[in-house]
Amino acid sequence: MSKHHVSAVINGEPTEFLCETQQTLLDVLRDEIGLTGSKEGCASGDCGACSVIVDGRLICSCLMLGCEADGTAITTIEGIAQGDHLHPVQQKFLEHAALQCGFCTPGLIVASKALLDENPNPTEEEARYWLAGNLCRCTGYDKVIRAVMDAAEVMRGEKAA
Amino acid sequence: MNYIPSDLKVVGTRPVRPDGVEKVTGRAQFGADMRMSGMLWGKVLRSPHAHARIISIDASKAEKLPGVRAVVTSKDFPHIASEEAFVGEGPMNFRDLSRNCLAWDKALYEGHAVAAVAASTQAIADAALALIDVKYEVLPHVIDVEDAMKDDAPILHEDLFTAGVTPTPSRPSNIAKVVTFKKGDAEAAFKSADVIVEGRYTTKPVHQAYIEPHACLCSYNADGQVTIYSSSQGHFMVRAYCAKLLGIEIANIRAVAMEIGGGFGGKTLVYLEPVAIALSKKSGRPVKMQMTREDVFRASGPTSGATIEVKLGAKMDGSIVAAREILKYQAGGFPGSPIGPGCMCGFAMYDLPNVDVVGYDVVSNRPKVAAYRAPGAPISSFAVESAMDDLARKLNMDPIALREKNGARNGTKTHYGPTHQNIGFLATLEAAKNHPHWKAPLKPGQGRGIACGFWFNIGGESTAGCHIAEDGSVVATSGSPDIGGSRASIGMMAAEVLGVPAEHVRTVIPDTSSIGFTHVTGGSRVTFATGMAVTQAAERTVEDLKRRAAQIWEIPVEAVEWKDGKAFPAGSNAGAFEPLDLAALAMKAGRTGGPIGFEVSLNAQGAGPGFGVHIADVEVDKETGAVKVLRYTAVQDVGKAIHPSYVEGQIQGGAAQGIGWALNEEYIYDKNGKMDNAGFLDYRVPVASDVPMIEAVMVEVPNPRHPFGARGVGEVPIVPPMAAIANAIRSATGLRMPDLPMSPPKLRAALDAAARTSSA
Amino acid sequence: MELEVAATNFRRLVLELEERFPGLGKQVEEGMAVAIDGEIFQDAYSARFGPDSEVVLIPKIAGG
Amino acid sequence: MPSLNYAAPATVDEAVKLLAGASGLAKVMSGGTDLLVQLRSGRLRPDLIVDTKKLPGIMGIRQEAGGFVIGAATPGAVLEADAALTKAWPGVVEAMDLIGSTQIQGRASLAGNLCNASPAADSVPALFAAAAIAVIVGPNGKREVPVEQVPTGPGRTSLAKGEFILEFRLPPRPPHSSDAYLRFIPRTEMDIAVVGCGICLTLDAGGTCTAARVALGAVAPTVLLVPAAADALIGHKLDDATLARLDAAAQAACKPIDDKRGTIVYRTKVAGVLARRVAAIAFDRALGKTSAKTH
Repeated sequence: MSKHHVSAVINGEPTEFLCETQQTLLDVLRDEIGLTGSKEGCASGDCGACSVIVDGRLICSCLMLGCEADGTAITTIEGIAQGDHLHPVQQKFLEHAALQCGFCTPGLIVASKALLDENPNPTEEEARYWLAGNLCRCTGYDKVIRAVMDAAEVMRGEKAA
Repeated sequence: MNYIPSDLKVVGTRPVRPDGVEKVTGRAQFGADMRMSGMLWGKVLRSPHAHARIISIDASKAEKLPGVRAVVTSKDFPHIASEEAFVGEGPMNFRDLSRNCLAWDKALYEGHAVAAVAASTQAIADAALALIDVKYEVLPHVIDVEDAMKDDAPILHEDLFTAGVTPTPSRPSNIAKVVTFKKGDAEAAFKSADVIVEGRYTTKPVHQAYIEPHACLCSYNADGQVTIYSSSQGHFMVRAYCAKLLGIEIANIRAVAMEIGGGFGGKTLVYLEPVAIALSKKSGRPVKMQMTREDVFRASGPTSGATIEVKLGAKMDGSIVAAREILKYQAGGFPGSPIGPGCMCGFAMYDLPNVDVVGYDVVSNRPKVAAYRAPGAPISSFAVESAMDDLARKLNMDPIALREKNGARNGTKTHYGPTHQNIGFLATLEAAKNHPHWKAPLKPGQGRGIACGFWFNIGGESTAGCHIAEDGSVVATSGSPDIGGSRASIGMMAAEVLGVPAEHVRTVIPDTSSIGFTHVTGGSRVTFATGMAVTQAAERTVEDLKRRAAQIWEIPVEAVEWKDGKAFPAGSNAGAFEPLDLAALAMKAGRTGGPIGFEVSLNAQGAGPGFGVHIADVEVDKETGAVKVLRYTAVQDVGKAIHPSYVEGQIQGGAAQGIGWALNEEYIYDKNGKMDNAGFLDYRVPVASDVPMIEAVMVEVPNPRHPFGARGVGEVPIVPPMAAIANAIRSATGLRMPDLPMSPPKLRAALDAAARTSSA
Repeated sequence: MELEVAATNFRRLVLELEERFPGLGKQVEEGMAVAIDGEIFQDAYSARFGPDSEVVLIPKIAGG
Repeated sequence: MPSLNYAAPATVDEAVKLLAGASGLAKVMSGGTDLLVQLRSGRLRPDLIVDTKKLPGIMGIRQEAGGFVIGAATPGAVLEADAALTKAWPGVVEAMDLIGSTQIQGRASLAGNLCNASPAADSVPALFAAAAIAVIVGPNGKREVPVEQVPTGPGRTSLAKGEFILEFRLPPRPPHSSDAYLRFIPRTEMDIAVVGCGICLTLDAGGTCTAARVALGAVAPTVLLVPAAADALIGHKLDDATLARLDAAAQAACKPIDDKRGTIVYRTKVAGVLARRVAAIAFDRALGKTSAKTH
């Protein structure tokens, strides 16, 4: 079978690409489009390092075929900041030292943004369960959760950035 | 020179790390993120058998598949004799390393690399692997460490004879080495003890489980020059090991340190890079390789599983008079478990008059173990700290008081020889005892445990630089790949010496051709050793800047003072000059001697050991055996925290890994010797909802051998958690759980057995 | 095992051990770290020790 | 190299035609969270993937004839966000919600979970307990079957070539009815159930159980409907004696295996434990005491 021709809006940019059926959205992002911010940690949906938002929903890009992306709007880690203005979640990850090696960080930031878009005022427990699909082996999650809770406060306008 | 804590302006603060923005925006480049024009994809064929002789490998069909550019086997590698050689990093048996990268005559574990292909696409490479015909003679296998020690066990290496015993054995054995430490006369001393506790403990192999699988891109040029882009804990290590394995001159290899997605010891050796170079040489094209998560579990190093026996004898007042430990560590397919540190670390925290320790390094049909955070110590301490808890209960003594009574202090001679100096164990115990957590009330069904941990910390060879740019901004260079934020601490130390804000210094990690040799990032040595190098480089820079100011002002250099990033005349006698800042001095660099900057290479000595005391609260669901960790406090002697957030991060991350080791993580094998849980679904590392906030308490007992008093901090925190949680479970249930992981089925079975005993 | 040695630095210690116990010097040189007065040296050629120094040979320590 | 085809038909007829006419192995994909893992590992080598998500009615939830109709490919996140469904069928929703991570919830569906035919599937015991009906389309038209007739063994279903599930129907709720699902896993999230239990029941005004269905997961080659466990509840109030009978009946129904996730002994005991805990939640919910979800 010839390759699929797919049109999608990626980080606000109308984008077209060709892919084979078995290529996942993650394969396409990394190998065809050159957006290597999404990481492959497991390729089985167990680590969350490849998290992206498709049509408003948080998913693992390793568990979606590239050809399914036709007609969708996709946000990857590269599309979270507005120009040189970091998203509050990104800013708080920096301030709280919520990253060590930084490999799980793109997935965690995308997932955290999706959390706060849906639930602006999560409890610590809600944040922990929402992020349970994002493995981090370096931090023990302590500073990650603090960063997310702090970012939520800023986004609710209860605290200056 | 040593800096006075109260004078510090940068060290001890919490600036944003220099590589932070790259990492939160997805721009940081890790091992798998590199591409080169003409690049091929390399893939590895792995043994499906736990133990098999390789009769033949026929790759002719694979080679004919369109798109396949090269196939390699161990025949494409030089034959290396079995000997421990030094290539900068300390002893390594390069024959074993070579055989681990691509099997020679035998596959020693399921997942052992047998052949590799390079093809134009990943799909073609996968298809090619299926076309390689390997004929195996399947051999009996052995997985468990004590089974492997039996006389009738299948032998992995016909040329392996147990070292460390006399007379030298005449029969090959899976026991590679026996290590013994003796102090005093333990046998006699046990007879004088009022109370004896004994236990037999087991641990399972656990994986470092860094989220980034191993990955590299290698290019072998027609002129024999090689470039390696890979994520590792030491790009100089990668360079040296590849050179040795492939017979290439070291200067012909340039290794570039990509960002590394976690290592914890697991990326201190090579798996893919030599294979990728061989494929690149054969195909004439750059070759990219990356492991799948399954490959990572099946073929890269976990740490040892073990069996440990501990016996402690004490007087009624709590003083321990005799201690014995027997440790049997799995090494995997090749010798080299961390049995040495295992034998040393268990009792290193205590002042014990009579000690017997025997350790065994044992091969079996599992992946070759690699270092994992404080290699060897967590296994040994799980056993010893569990036994200490039992001893405290038997003596009806507070577990912290028992440790204070026997705790090592300055002047304590360890059972392995050296006498402790400038250590902070008692201060750490004191801080734990005074922490509100230790006294907080518990609800019924909950339990609290404490346990301690020790790690030597190491120094070693490091290079770092300090360069003043033309506009007076500062570039610091470090030869150490940055796993957890060391660029921040390196830059901060340079900034402190120069008297400028942390943000004024950019820290980078040059490739192996652009900075002096540096040992791997491991053993908690970077902030200590590379930090010492950058401090000296910055100090030389300051001296040079003072000389230049003196030259400009035409006054003696002794009359120049350096403060807050500027040269001042030292007092009114020196003359009335406007201070010269870095920008002003940089502008005049051409007229005062040329570029400003120094690189310092050193072999750092005097890494002070670190101690940790952890307190864990748990709740046990007695019907399911599930353990919930409710509260966790980790107290640690950190010397001086250069960037406290990243010190806390090391402590929190180590503790969380320990919680996983304690409760759920393990390698599970089926009856054919194949790993049954090679993925994040069933190899269960803690997820965010599994752990509570982990309070990191930093006790600062300065290390006088470091200019800012730093000690290594990364290893210690993984040592205490397993026993801390086991002791908390004992407190909640009355049951001693001697086998890791303390998973729900095991705990429920133990609860049921206890109920049967009490009702009988 | 404890013994008195005449050596005052690591290199001489290795030579002395090799002379007294053939093979041991090489093993110490290549496979062991040395702790002098409690401080562990990975590579100790530069280290000196005095008549009262405690010199201990221990397995080399890597790290994670 | 064998090539893999992909189609995302816009009509049911077209989908059936593609599946029925496929020369090699054709797989239906809804969320793909199991399929893609099997594809990647090489365990499954299909020739054709038919993506059903573009079919009319296969995504979304509607109320019909007093019950609910759930499109077969509707992701878990949509179920969870539906307040009316969550109020009427908290057990079905919480069971679906327990599958995998937030990310998995963005894709995974009831049909995928049922047709993957894992004995440990989380949503399946809840669907069994709920007496859900699967609406199946295929070359011979539409048929409706009770969900418990769909899985026939590990990885096997009763669906014929060319057939797939279009939607699920949940029946109207009598007063004082509710359901609940719990599973046991070693971690708090991200694991496959060691044991799962779904219970759906109806009480009379006095709190006596008048109807019940009990299903267990991961204790046999398929999810089990356990009538003996339901009988232990029917005619009784929630008391210790009832729970003890339920526990015993649940344990008696178990035919588990030893594997990396649990032992025979452990699974059997925990099946009894979960049955008791789930029954308590379902009773409370039916009495209007609580509707709080558990993680």
